[in-house]
Amino acid sequence: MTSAVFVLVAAAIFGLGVHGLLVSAHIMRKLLALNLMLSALFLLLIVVPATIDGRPDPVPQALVLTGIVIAVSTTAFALALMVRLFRKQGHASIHPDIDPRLLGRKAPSKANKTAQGDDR
Amino acid sequence: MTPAAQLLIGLVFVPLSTALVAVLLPPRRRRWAVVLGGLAWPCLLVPLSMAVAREQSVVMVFGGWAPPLGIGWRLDALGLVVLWVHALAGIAALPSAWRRFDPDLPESGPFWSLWMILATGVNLALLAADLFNLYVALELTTLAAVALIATDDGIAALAAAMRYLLLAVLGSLMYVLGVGLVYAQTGSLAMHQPGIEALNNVALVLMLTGLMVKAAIFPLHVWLPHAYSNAPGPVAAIMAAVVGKAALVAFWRIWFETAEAPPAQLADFLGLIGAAALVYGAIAAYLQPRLKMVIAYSSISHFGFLLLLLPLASQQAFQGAGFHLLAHGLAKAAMFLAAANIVVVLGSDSIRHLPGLDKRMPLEAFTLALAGVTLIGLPPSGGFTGKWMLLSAAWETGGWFWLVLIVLSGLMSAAYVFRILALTCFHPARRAVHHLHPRPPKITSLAALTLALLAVVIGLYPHPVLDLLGAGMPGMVR
Amino acid sequence: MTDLLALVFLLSGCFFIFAGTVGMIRLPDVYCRLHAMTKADNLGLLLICLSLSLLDGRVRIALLLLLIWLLALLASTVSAHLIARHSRARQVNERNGG
Amino acid sequence: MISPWTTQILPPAVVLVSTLAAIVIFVAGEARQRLRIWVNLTAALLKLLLVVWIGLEVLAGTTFMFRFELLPGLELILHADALSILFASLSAVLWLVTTVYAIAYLEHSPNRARFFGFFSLCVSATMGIAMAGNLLTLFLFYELLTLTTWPLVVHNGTPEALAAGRSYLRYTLTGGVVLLTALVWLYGLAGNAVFTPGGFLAPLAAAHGDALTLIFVMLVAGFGVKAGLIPLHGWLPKAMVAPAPVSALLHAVAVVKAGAFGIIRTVEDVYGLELVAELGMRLPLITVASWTIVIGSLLALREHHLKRRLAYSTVSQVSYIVLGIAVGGLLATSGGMVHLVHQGLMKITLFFCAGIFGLLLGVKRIDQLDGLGRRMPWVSGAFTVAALGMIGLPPLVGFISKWYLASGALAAGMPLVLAVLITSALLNAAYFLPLVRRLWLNPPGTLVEAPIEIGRLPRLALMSSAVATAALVVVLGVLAAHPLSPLNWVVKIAQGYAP
Amino acid sequence: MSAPLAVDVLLGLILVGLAAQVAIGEHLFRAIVFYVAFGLSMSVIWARLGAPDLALADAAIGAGLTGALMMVAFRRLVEIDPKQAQAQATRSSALAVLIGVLAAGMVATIGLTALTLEQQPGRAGLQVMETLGDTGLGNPITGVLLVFRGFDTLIEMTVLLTAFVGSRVMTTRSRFYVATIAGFQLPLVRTLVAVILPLAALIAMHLLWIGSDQPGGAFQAGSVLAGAGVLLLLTGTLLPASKSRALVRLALVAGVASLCVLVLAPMLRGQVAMAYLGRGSLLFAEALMMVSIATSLTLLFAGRPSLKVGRP
Repeated sequence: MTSAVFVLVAAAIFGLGVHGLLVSAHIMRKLLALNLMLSALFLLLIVVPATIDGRPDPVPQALVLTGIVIAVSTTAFALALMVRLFRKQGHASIHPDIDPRLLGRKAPSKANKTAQGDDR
Repeated sequence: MTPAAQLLIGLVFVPLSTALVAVLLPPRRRRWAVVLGGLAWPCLLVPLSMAVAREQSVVMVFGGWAPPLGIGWRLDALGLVVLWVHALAGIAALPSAWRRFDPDLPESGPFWSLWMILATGVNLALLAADLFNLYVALELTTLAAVALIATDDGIAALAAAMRYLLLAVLGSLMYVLGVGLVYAQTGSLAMHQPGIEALNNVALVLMLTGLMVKAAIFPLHVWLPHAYSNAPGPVAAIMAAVVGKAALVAFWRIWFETAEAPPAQLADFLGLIGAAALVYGAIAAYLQPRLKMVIAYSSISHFGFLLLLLPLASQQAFQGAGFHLLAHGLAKAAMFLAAANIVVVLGSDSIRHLPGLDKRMPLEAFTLALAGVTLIGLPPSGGFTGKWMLLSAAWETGGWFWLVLIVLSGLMSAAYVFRILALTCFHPARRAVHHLHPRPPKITSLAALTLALLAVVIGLYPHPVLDLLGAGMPGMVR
Repeated sequence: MTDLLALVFLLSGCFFIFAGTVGMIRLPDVYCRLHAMTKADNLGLLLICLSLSLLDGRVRIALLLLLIWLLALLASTVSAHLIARHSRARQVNERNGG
Repeated sequence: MISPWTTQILPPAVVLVSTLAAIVIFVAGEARQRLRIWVNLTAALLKLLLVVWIGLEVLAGTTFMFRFELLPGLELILHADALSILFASLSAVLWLVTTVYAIAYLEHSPNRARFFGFFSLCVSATMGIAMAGNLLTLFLFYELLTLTTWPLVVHNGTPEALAAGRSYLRYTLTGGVVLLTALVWLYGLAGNAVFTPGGFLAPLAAAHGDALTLIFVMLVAGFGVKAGLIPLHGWLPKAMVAPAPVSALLHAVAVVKAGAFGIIRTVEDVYGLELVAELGMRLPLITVASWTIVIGSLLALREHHLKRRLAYSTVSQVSYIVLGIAVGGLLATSGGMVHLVHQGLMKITLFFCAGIFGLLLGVKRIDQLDGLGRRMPWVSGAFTVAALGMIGLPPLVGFISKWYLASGALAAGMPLVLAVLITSALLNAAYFLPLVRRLWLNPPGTLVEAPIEIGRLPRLALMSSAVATAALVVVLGVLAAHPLSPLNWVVKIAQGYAP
Repeated sequence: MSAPLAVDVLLGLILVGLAAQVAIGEHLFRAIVFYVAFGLSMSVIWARLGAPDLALADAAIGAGLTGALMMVAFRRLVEIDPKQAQAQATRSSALAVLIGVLAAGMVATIGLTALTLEQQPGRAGLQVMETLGDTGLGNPITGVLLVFRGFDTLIEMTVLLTAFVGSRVMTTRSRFYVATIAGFQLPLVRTLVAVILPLAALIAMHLLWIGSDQPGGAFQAGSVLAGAGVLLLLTGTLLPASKSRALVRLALVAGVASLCVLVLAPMLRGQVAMAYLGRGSLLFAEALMMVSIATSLTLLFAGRPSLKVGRP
């Protein structure tokens, strides 16, 4: 019963993550959404397999622990990449041709200048 | 443990320790270490090939904890073939990388360690006989690959790297979900589970989808073209040679080994996806305005081609597909290395600048031509051999649709290859390119040329490889 | 008897925390909010720790709970201090800015 | 008697001679003209000698066979039977002549290294086709031929050249794809089989009759593309933008003849004419051939661009070969096969002359030919001889082939075929005689552009190669009865097929 | 509805609410803050499910460090271009909602059907429990992580190293950056550091030591240390440094190297690779892993290859 509840919770979080991933162009928001989905995934991994004398199966626990570390590493790297991309292209979206008005600015030229400024 | 198994350990630990040493060394010395490591691990392949030729596969288990408790490794013929591609492409990329990542450049510091980490990940992904171990290997590969793409600091490259990263995370998410289901069902993470009669199809589909993202199989290919075409030359060469293929091999393994008897409709469906990828990739390649884009899209087309192994699942088809993997990997690496030099000299790879290339850079032009012949699959070349095996497999299984498709694939590749060749050699260079940069050292061109020649020559002596692949895969022969 | 006491502590602790939260939401400016947060919540946390240690009864656990409370106290103190400082600095700037 | 090792090594050697030449030429680069010339000539001579040697040995009854296993059950076989010698010697001779011609013709044009490199490769491919011992090998070199001739077609790099190259690729690669499909199918049915006179498929006929029919159609279509069977001939006239030596070789030897040769092999050595007839494919083949002959001539009649008219004449003339094979019987078969040689000689002469007119006088169109006879007596003479040969005037070679074809048709009791031959002869006359008349009888017209000046030696080379082939046209016609003449050789072959 | 179930539902609802704030909340910065809260309640759920190791790890790594990294990244965005940093191109569409709902439904069905799968008797988890006795360990998770599936952990550490090396590709080019938010001169901050630092070290050692029998281990310990490192960076006790030091690089690779030793050492003694060498070896490896984890996470936060001591 408990596990069913948490399966549903995981499903809801997963759905929210997917939605957030789709609707927002900002990379950091996408990363947040991905992290949400990952948490939902971890929850499923723990809840779904049967417990062993009352506690979750140790193997999935170990897998999730590994997953958590991999997730934080990937996130950290992605953030560094995002900062660099932001500095170069002037907006934090992976669509280089995105309409600047969507991002509430006129043209991304200024940011590029600053980018040249602090290169090297 | 057997000596062969110890060599398996070497396959992963030589590049890994090289990477560690590279991190420890001060930036100026790193590339020496990497050259040593990059030349060292391929040597292990020679004895391993003999071992695999002797007894179809080399197996080892960590700590003696037999699966499902522990992690197992298994090197079979397919893995060996891709490992060879990896080794050759890596060695051939060395000179170009040496020139491109000069220690004075800021990005050269991380590059050399990342390269060896990538090698570690790819080798591990090819060895892993454990679903979760495969996952960590693919994660390692992806992360290193993304970082390597980002070593080109242009907006395009950074954006491509970001897109690749996000999609890859999404893909591995699906994959892990599938793995979790497999564990919930079977209580084991081993890739080959003899006990299981039928794997939960949902789990299968989830894992395959995840891997399709990583292998850039249409329609989940969107990250590949920009990533490959904006990455620095040597990086693109290595990635095109192995990164996608490692995921594809994992795809095949899960199809044929983990899910021993997958539903036939699914096989046909995936075959159709492959067909779509084949056509789409070829058309897109024909329309691209940049050389590297053409090459990248041709990869998508050929991955689709390789997907046709699923519907015609026979030992002969497996041989053909494996051989095509080899030939295509070599040819692609050669093309990207040549393209790298072209970019260096012309300052761009826009095809408007290509005319007159055969006089400015004859070696590169020749490389492109040779590799193109393999891509088209004209005899005598590695591409033709693979194609022929697949064709006869299609004939034997009576898959006429697949047969026609395979035959047509040659024509479609011909379209974009000859477009490039015609531009390269036979347009009088009416627009003399503004200013030519100094040529990179000749050895870089020769390395590319050697790969292209290899891709053709293996078509003349295919027996060793075919005999290796003769064993097929578990669950292959229905 | 102890259970009753524990219950009382627990309820009052919850009340204080609730009050603190309401204060943080309703009060007008930063300083008042900080006031409500830190004071009320720390008190509430203390009461809850007390009730828990009463319920458990072991001294070791009680000490651990005390340690936890102290840490929370330290953290909230420092953070409240920093926040207040920061907002004040900003106000000063705005005033000088005109 | 020669050692077995030699019998194995000679066929690949013949193929590889020109490949080596090509490699040397490519590596030497544009600047080393003298070296290039010598390599070309020596390679051509060497190849000719080798072919003659093999030919004599074959005559003495030696069998040449070189086997190399590509895949299990998939062999690369080079062998030398009388038929391959026929084709090989033809291309060897004509390569020598054309090389001389081309060296002179291209003296001042750019990219010569590339040109001669691919030129030699193209000849290697042709030799491979000639020596091929099974369908796979034939197909392999057939595709190589496509690859190596494409650079020659687009050599000029002008937009129309590239367009021609595109259409050439479209046709030939599609043909190759059809061939490949047929090949896979055939291997699936019959396995890895060597060419055998009379074919090796007869035992399968009962079981897979329809499959064999379909495969036959595909094979003929695949080869027919290069042989220019209407309606698969579209690329041929367009390819005329290539330099004269290329079109000469393409039409006389390499591409077109490769297609015809492939059809011969299919009919005679894979299926065997009986089987073809049994499958009901003989009449269709005859029909297609005759139809191509007539329509080709009509199209030629309509053209006013000299080289294009020659191209269409090729389309029609090559089908004589197919026709002869399809009609069958000793006479017709020999007639068809000997036309392989004869048409080659005549057509290459015509193209040489056309090339000379174009190069030296800027003459491209027919109405510009007026009165060139006095300006260039030798060339015009050669042209006339070849043209008359095409029409079939005795004692020129053209007459020989047509005579054998006609009598063969009668022997096989096909008067309609005879009618076709006569019609085409009339049409040939109709589109060649006006040219001859213009050359000799019309008053000289004004030249479009001033004749360009080239050195005496190149000029001499051009003229002499044209005249030499023309001389062959006459000599082989007159000496047709000589035991070593192509005719007798062909009759020997034909006896092997149709006793 | 029984009481524990009610608690579950309540926790679940809180979690979902926080997730909604993270995914579709208006302000990006708030979303990050909510993500931290999400991570914390996630760890409560882990504890509720009886997985204290995960609870510790998620609280320290998932919530704490990920949150810190995101905040510092966001702050860099603001520094580069305040207008753009917040700018969102959220074009919410019915389609997106639909897809989200579909995904949720898919996961729910998958999960619920998976719950009904009957369990294999010989599954890995049970085998772990049986075999754990041979290793003399008390904590099955540590057993899986370092003994049975130790190789995964090796690669996982390599991934962490890769994240650092990879981020260097970007950070080598970007400007020097100081993460300090509160000057070290403040007496209060100084006391905070003075208290927290030894405490964190103590906790880390404790976690590391008990790790092989009770909840805890290298990851939790390492992330606690990393948290302390972040604190030191924020208070300016430590400052990012651009000059890479050999010692730091050594600390970075120590974890992977130690695990490599664990794999290779038995081979030298003629045993199978990664044969179990006893608790001592595990402790050695875990200690080095802890160092590596702490160093790399701290450096990832600092965005520089090395650290130097700030002047009080």
